[in-house]
Amino acid sequence: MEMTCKLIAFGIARDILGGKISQISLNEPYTVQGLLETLKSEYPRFEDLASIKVAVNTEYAPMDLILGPDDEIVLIPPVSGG
Amino acid sequence: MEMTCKLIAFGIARDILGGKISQISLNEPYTVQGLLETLKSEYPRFEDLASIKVAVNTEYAPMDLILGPDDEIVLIPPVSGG
Amino acid sequence: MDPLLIQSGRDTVEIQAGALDPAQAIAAVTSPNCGAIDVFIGTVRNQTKEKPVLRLEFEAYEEMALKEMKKIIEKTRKQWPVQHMAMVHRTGILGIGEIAVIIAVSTPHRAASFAACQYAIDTLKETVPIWKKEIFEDGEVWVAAHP
Amino acid sequence: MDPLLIQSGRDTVEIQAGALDPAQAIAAVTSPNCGAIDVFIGTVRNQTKEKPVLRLEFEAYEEMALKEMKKIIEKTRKQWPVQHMAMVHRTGILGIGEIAVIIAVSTPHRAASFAACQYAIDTLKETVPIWKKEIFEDGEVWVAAHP
Repeated sequence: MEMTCKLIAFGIARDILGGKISQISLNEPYTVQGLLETLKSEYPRFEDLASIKVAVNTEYAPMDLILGPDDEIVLIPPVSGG
Repeated sequence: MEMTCKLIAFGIARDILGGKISQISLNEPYTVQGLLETLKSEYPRFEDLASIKVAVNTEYAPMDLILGPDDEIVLIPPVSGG
Repeated sequence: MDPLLIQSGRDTVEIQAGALDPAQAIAAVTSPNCGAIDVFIGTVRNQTKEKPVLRLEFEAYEEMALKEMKKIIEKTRKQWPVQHMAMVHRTGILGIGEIAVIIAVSTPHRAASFAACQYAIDTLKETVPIWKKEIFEDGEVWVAAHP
Repeated sequence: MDPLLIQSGRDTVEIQAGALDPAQAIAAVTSPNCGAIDVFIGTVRNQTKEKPVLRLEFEAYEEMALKEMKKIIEKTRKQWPVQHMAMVHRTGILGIGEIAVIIAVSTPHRAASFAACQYAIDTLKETVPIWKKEIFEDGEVWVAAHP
């Protein structure tokens, strides 16, 4: 079964997706890893980044975390504050 | 021959000498080391200090420096700025 | 010294679009219990790898960035006897010489203030979700995005 | 980086009886060539070895102290690529929480700013002829005078 997620993106991830908020359809088991694989196949420019992480509900998420439909899912490209 | 020097003292050295400016009579060869030995024998409290240095004309002076009558001679007890 | 001895610690964590004021950060960490304050100020440089920079643009995932900054303060307090700590970051468009970040730390003695402050800025640059875009005459680049 | 690359360095070296202002020291070292400023602020602590301190009194052999402070800046510049550097020390009677010393250093990148600033304060405490007296309720002590 497919699940549609809302994705929030910052920095270069926003540029790659063409906007701060976008939708993506995931297949089971809806893991963070699955999300990243889907993203990279649909938007190959993610492959070029030094890293790409996912935050779920404002915390860095491990690759095996299962995403739910109400989670706040945010793409975190390499940070560069300071 | 004796030479009379003007001594300037700061911090605890001023307290030991009883004033910022004092006079001391030195015997030849008028070295910094000779000055310190004379001082310590006349004012034994200098023996108790963690260190005592001498500045001559605003520079730390080596022990073998020969003092002249016009030098600005300053006693430098352990510094504690900052 | 046991860092846990410091009971009355005060943390200041902010992300703001307006100009940052070092005097305010210093006032926030000044303490009668401390002999030392170290303050790190990150400013906008006019060049990167010898290429002239016109300005920077910072954006933050604010809710998470504030949480990550608080985590850094917690981790810093576990390693050094920090009394008060302030960590403020600016967002938006910054001109050359403007302040992007301030970290201020007060400690009883000076060695810890340097170590704690340096740890905090090093960690901020690794973990806090804030992004910096450099604007050049002929284009722009998200810093650190590519290897 | 070769520290000698920095040609336009500006040094601020002062000893004064009036209150010290960190904002002024920071302004003195801010530079468009630099991404980092580290500022050390030494403040008067309310205790020493757990004994309450009422106030401090600083005195300086001013002419020599200024010379020694300039030497520290020269030695710092030989080791790190310092752009601008400010070193100001207060004299007279200081109450708890007041600022006794400020050292501010600007460098292109941050690691050097911490190292240079820490070296400068460590060296100041060893070589600059300034003396501090701690005033307690029941007496007073010249700090570090005795082993």
